[in-house]
Amino acid sequence: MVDDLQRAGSGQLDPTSLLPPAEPVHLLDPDGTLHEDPDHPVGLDDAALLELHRTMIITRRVDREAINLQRQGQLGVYASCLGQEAAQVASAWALQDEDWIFPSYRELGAAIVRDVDPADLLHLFRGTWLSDHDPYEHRFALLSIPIGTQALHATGFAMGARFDDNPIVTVVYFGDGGTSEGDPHEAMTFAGVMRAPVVFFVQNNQYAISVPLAKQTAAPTLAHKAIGYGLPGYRCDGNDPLATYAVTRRAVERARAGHGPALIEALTYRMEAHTTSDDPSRYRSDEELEAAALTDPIVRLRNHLRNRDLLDDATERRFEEEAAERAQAVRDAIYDAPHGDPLELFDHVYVAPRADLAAQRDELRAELARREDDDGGAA
Amino acid sequence: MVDDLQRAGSGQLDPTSLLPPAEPVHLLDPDGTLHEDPDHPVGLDDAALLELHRTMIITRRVDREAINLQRQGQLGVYASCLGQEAAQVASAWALQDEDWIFPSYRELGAAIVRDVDPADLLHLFRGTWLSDHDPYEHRFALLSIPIGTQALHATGFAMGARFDDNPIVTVVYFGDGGTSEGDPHEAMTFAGVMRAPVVFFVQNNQYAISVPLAKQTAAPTLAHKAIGYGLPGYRCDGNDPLATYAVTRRAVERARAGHGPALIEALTYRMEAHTTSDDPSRYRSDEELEAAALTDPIVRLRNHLRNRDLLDDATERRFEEEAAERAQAVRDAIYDAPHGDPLELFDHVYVAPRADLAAQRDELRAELARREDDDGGAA
Amino acid sequence: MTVTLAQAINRALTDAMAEDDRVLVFGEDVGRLGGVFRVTDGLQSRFGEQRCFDTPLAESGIIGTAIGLAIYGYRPVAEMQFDGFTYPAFEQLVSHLAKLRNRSRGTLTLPVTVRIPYGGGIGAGEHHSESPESYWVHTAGLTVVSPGTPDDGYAMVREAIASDDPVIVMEPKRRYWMKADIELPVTAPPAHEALVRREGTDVTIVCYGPMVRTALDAAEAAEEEGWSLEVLDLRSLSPMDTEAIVASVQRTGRAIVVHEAGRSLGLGAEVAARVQEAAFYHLEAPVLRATGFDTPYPPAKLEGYWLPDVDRILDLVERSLAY
Amino acid sequence: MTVTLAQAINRALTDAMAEDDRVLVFGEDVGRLGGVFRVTDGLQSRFGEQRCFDTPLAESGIIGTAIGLAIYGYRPVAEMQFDGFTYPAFEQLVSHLAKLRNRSRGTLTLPVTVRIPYGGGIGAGEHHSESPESYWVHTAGLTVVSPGTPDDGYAMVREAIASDDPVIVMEPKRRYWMKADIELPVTAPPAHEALVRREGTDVTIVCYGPMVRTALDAAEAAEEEGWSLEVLDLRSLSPMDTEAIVASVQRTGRAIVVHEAGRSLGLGAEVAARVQEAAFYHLEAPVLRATGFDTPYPPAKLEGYWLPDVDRILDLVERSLAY
Ligand SMILES: Cc1ncc(C[n+]2csc(CCOP(=O)(O)OP(=O)(O)O)c2C)c(N)n1
Ligand SMILES: Cc1ncc(C[n+]2csc(CCOP(=O)(O)OP(=O)(O)O)c2C)c(N)n1
Ligand SMILES: [Mg+2]
Ligand SMILES: [Mg+2]
Repeated sequence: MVDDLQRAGSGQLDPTSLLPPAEPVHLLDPDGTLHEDPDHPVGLDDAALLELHRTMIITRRVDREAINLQRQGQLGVYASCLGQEAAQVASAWALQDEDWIFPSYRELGAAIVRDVDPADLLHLFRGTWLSDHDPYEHRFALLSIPIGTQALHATGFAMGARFDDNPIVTVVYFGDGGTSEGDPHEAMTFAGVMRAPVVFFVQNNQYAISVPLAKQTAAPTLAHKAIGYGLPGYRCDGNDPLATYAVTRRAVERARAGHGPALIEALTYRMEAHTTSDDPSRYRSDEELEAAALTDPIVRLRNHLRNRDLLDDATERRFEEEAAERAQAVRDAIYDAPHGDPLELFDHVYVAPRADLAAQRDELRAELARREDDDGGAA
Repeated sequence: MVDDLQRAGSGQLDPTSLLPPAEPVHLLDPDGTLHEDPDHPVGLDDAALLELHRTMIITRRVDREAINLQRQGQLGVYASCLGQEAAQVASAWALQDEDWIFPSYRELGAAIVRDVDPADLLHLFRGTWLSDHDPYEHRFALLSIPIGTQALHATGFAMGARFDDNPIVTVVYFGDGGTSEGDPHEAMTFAGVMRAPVVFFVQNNQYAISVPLAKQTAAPTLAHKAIGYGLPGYRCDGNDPLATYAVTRRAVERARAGHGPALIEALTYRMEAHTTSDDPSRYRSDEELEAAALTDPIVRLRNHLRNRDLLDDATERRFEEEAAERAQAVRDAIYDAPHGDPLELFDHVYVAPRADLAAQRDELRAELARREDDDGGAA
Repeated sequence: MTVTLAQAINRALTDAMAEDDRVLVFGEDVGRLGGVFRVTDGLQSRFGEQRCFDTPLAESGIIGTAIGLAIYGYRPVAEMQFDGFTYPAFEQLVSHLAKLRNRSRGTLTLPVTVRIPYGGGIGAGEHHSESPESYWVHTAGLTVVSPGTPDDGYAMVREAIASDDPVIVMEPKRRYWMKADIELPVTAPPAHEALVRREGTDVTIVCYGPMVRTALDAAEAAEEEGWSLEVLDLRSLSPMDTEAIVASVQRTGRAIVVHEAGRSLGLGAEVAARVQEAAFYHLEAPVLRATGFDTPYPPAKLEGYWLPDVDRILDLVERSLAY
Repeated sequence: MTVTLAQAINRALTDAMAEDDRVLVFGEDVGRLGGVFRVTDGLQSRFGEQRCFDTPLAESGIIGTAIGLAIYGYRPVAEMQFDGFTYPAFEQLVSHLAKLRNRSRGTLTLPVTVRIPYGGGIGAGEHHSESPESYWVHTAGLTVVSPGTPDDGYAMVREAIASDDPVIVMEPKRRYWMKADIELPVTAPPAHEALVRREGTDVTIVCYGPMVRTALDAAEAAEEEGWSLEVLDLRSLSPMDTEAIVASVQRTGRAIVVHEAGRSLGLGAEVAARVQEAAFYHLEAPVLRATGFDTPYPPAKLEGYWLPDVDRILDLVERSLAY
C-alpha cells in the first residue's frame, strides 16, 4: 500500500488513492471499546499503552498548572492544549527518538514526550527568555509563533536528512488556521517535489482563535489538500490516541522508507480558550463545549485500559501523583523566576562579534549602572 | 451538474466530484476533426469561430512583431505567447464584456480580445511607462510581474462584485510555476470561503523559465489542487480552442450563477523562449519543441474551419493582411517612441500632493535644466 | 466623556461605516470576537457580516484582497492582528498596495487603510511588540501615520479612510487604554502636520505614537532638572513634517528623536539626516537618538531595559546640553 | 586574468562547494540554466543535482527550507532571482533567518548566504532594479554586504559562506560584467572594514555596491573642477564601518552618501545620523545624499533621470563646498 501511494504522484496509479478515506480513522470508542483495523495496526504492548496514558495525564496536569500560573500573574499568556493531548502525545509517540519535531506554540504534549522540561517552554510565556531548551538535545525545535512558518523549516531539515542519507523523519505541527497561510503551502510543494521525509500534522481543533473551520476553508476536509501536492492525505480521530498513533506511525514509516511526505488531519477540539487572553464565550456556546467534552481523549484511553484491567486504582493514583509532582516542579521553576541579565540581549544576535552592538551593550551597561546608583541614592 | 459541484464543498456530495476528469477535455483533433461532448457544448456559431481564428492570427502576428522589435533594440525584453494563443484567446472569449481579466505578463491574446492596444502593453517592455491602458475601460487589469500576486486582486475584486450583487466574474491568469507561490494558495482559500466569482486559469505551458513541471510540483495534475479549496478542478487541452472555450465558459457561468470559484488547468506549451533574454537551448531539446509544434492551436482551428469550408483563401488572406496591419500599427507606435517626461515620475505616486515629493521633483527639474545648459554649452 | 484610544478608533470605524457603505472592515478575528484588542467590537453586529468579516488566516490574502476590493470601488479597512504578523503581507503591501497607483499611471486608486497595532510595553514579547514602521516609511507610495492620543486616534483613522491613498495606521497598542476627556467626533489638524505637544526652549524631543506620552513625561521630569523640553509629535511618519521639526530645532538648537524601533535606520536616522541638512547652522549639538537597540525584540521581562524611557531620554538631554 | 564580477562570484561558489560538501546552492533556475545571470553556471553539472538544484517558484519556500537545511547542518546558499522578488520571503528573512539564533539563545546557528542581484542601470524597470537593502539593514540579526569590484565579489561570497551568521550578499547586477585583472582566488580585508578606494581631501564620498564605480568616475571628473574627492567603499552595510567613515570625514570635513535606493531611510540617512553624531565638530557642511527619489523605480527609459550619477554627485559636491 505504501508503494501504491508513492507511485500515485508520478501518474502510475489512480491519484484518488491520495485522497483521505470517507471517514477518519477511529479505533477507540468513548467507552473504551477497541475496533481493530488491519490497515491501521496499533502494535503497542500493554506497557506502552500505560505509558501513553501516563504521559497524557502529565500533559493535562502541567497544562492546568500553566493556566494557574498565568492566572497568578506568573505567565504573561499561555496557550492550553486541553483536549488535544491524544493528538499531540500519540502522534509524537509514533516517532523514533532521532526524528525531529517542529512544533507550533501549543504542543506541550509533544514536548513532554520528548522530555523537554515544560518549565523551559514556559519561560517563553513568562517572558524570561524566548526559549530555553536545546533543540538538538531533544530533537524538538523552538516553539513557533508566526503561524505555519515552521513547516518550511521542517521541510528543509527533512531535505537535509534525505541528502545526507539519514533515515530520520520530521513532523511539523500546525493548526486548521495554519493551512490558510502561504508557508505550509510552499512547504508541501517543496516536500512533494523533493520527496522530503516530513509529515505535516494538522491538529484541526475547529478554531483559529475565534474563526471556525467553515470560515477558514471550503475544502471538503483539510486532508483533501494533500493531493494538490502529490501527498497522501490521512485523517484520524485526533481524540483517539490509538487511531492517531497508528495513522502517524504509518505516515512516518512510509516517509522513512523513502516514499515521501504525507499530510495528516487529526480531528480534535480546543477545550480551553485560545490563550489565557481570549474570551471564547464571545464566539462559541456552552452546548458545543459540552458535546466536545464527551470525546475526551484521556477518558477514552482510561476506559479502554480499565475495560481490559490494565489500569488499577493504585496505578492511576501513582500517575496522578507523578503528574502533580511534575506540575509542582514546573511551578517551582517558574514562580517568581527572576529575569535574566539584560546584557545577554546582545549575546546571541550574531556569532561574530560586532562593534556596533558592543557599543550599544555598553550604553545599556551604563544605564544599568546609573539606575543602580539612583536606586542606591534613593535608598 | 453545476449545483452538484456547488454542494460538494459543503459535504452534501461526494467531494471527488471536485476532482478533474482522468483526461483533459479535448474536442478538436490536430487535423480539425471535432468530437462533440454533451457535457462541454461549444455553442459558437460559424461567424464566432471565424472571429476566434482571426483573433488568434492577429495575436500571433503581433507577438512576432514584438519579438522583432525586441531584436531591433526597441523593447528591453518581451515574453512571447507563441503556442498559447488558444489558451488565452478562447478563454477570454468565454467571458462577458463586463467581466474582468487579471493577467500575468504573457497574456497578449487575452488583451487583444479585450481591445487593449498591444502597443500600450508593449510600453511596459519598452520601458516608456509601467502601463499605458485604462483598466476600467477594458476590464483588463495591469500586467503583473510578481508571480501569482494578481490572483488575490482578482479574488478581492470578485468578492466586491458579490457584495455588490453585480453578476460579473473575474478571471485570473497565471502559470504552472505560479501555482507554487503562496499568493494563489491564499487567493483560492479566500475565494472558496467567500464564494467569490473568480476563475483561476492556469496556463500550464510546462515550464517556469527553465524549470519543468515535474520539478515544480508532485501533484497528479495542477487541477488536483482545486479540491483542497473546495473548488472544482477542470482540465482542458489548452491548445484546443474549442475545449478551452467550452470549459472556461462553464466555469465562468457557474461562478456568475453564484456557485463559486473554479480552477482550470489548460495544457499548453510555450513555443518561444521564456522571454527574449532567455536561452531555452540550455534546458530543452529540439525534439521536444518539434513534438509540441504538432499541437499548434492555430493550425488546428484552421483545419477545422477548412474541413467545414468555413474558411477560404480570400478570408485567410484578409486575416493575414489585417494581422500585418495591426503589427505595423504596433511597430509605428513603438519604434523610437520617445520616453516620457521624467517629471511625471512624481505625479502618480500619491493622490494627495506631498511637499517632500514636490521638493524632489524640483531637484530633478533643476538637474534637467542644468543638463540642458550643459548640452547647450557643449553644442 | 472619557474615551480610550481603542474606543476612539472603534468610534471612528463605526462613524466611517455608517457614513459610507463602501467602507468594509476585515481581518483575523475582527468580526464576532471584535478583534483581539476589541477595536472592532460591535461592528459586525451593527453592519452585518458583509461589511465586517473574519478572513482566513493569511495576511497576504488580507492585503491582496483589500487591493482587489479597492479596485472594485470599496474602501477597505484591513486589520493586521499584530505588528510582527505584517511580514507575510510584505509583498502585497510594498509591491502592490504602495505602487499600483503609480504603475497604472494614476488610473487605479487604492483607498485602503491598514491598521496595525504596534510596539511594546504590554509584556508580550517577540512578534507582538515590534515597531516595523521603517519598512513602510522607506517604501514609496505609502502614507504612514501614528496617533499618540485618543483624539488623534479618532481623527487619523477617519482621515485614513477618507484618503484616496493607501494609509498605514500604526496604532500604539500600549496606549489603547490611555484615556482622554473628549467629545467624539473630534476634529484635528491633518495628520501631515506635526504638533507641538508642549513648548520648550532647550531641546526638541521628536516623537510619535507610543512615545508621545513618554516624551511628555520626560519633559515633566526634566523640569525638575531645570531643562525645558519641547515635545514635537510627528503624527505622520510619511510624509514627515520636516518644516515643523526644523522650525522647532531652530528655536532650541538641539534635538532628540525617540522611538521604540531599533536605532539603525529607525525613523531617527531620517530625522537626523534632515535636521542636520536643513538646520546645519542652528544645531548646537548633534541630533541624538533614544531608541530600542539593534537587537530582536526582547523577552517580556526584559523589555523595560530595551525600550526607551524617561531615563534614556533624560540621559540624552544631558548629553545634548553638554555640547 | 580578466574576470568579471559574475565570474568571480561563480568561482567563489565553485571553490566553496569544492572545499566543503555541506555547501548547497539553490533557487529558481540556478541549476540547469545556471541562473538568469549565469552566476551559478556549471555548478550543477560539476557538483550534481543534490548540491545545486532548482526549487519550485516560491521565495518564502527557498528561504524557509534554507533555514531548515542550516539547522540540519548544511551551509545553504540561496539565490533570490531579483531584488523585487525577495518580498514574498520577507517573513522568513526577517522573523526567522535573522532572529532564530537569538530566539534559541545561541543554540541554533544559521550559516545561510542569501544572494540578491540588485539595483538598476540595466534597463529592466520595476521589480528587476530595486535596492531593498534598507529593509535588511534595519533588521537586527542580518549581516548585509555588497561588493563593488570583482575581487570583492569573490572574497565577500567566500566570507559569507564561511560565516556562521546569515549573510545577505547584495550583488550589483549592473556590475556583473565589470572586469578586473586579477588572479582568483583573491583575498581581501574582512567585509566589515570599509576601504578607501581613492584618497582625497575635499569631500568624502560614501558609497557601496553599484555606486563605487560611479563615485570613482565622479572623483575623476571632479579633478577637472579642482576638487579632490575621497571615495570610501563601505563594503558591509550591516555592520557599517562607522569608524572609517568618521575618520575620513574628520580629514575632509564633508561627506556625501551615494546610493540608488530611495532617499528616505535609505542608507544615507543612517550614515548622516552617525557622522553628525560622531564628527559633529569636524563637519563643515551637512552630510548630503545623492540617491534615487522617493518614488517607485521608474520605467527603464527614465531610469537615467532617476538614478544617481556623476552629475548628481558633483552637484552635491558643489553644494557641500559652498557651505
Ligand atoms: C502569521 C501569523 N498571523 C497571525 C497570528 C496570530 N494568531 C495566533 S494563533 C492564531 C490562530 C491559529 O489557529 P490555528 O492555526 O488553528 O492553531 P490553534 O491556535 O487552533 O492551535 C492567530 C491568528 C500569528 N501567530 N501568526
Ligand atoms: C515572485 C516572483 N518570483 C520570481 C519571478 C521571476 N520569474 C519571472 S517569470 C518566472 C517563471 C514563471 O513561470 P510560470 O508561472 O509557469 O509562467 P510562464 O512564464 O510559464 O507563463 C519567474 C521565476 C517573478 N516574476 N516573480
Ligand atoms: Mg485551530
Ligand atoms: Mg509556465
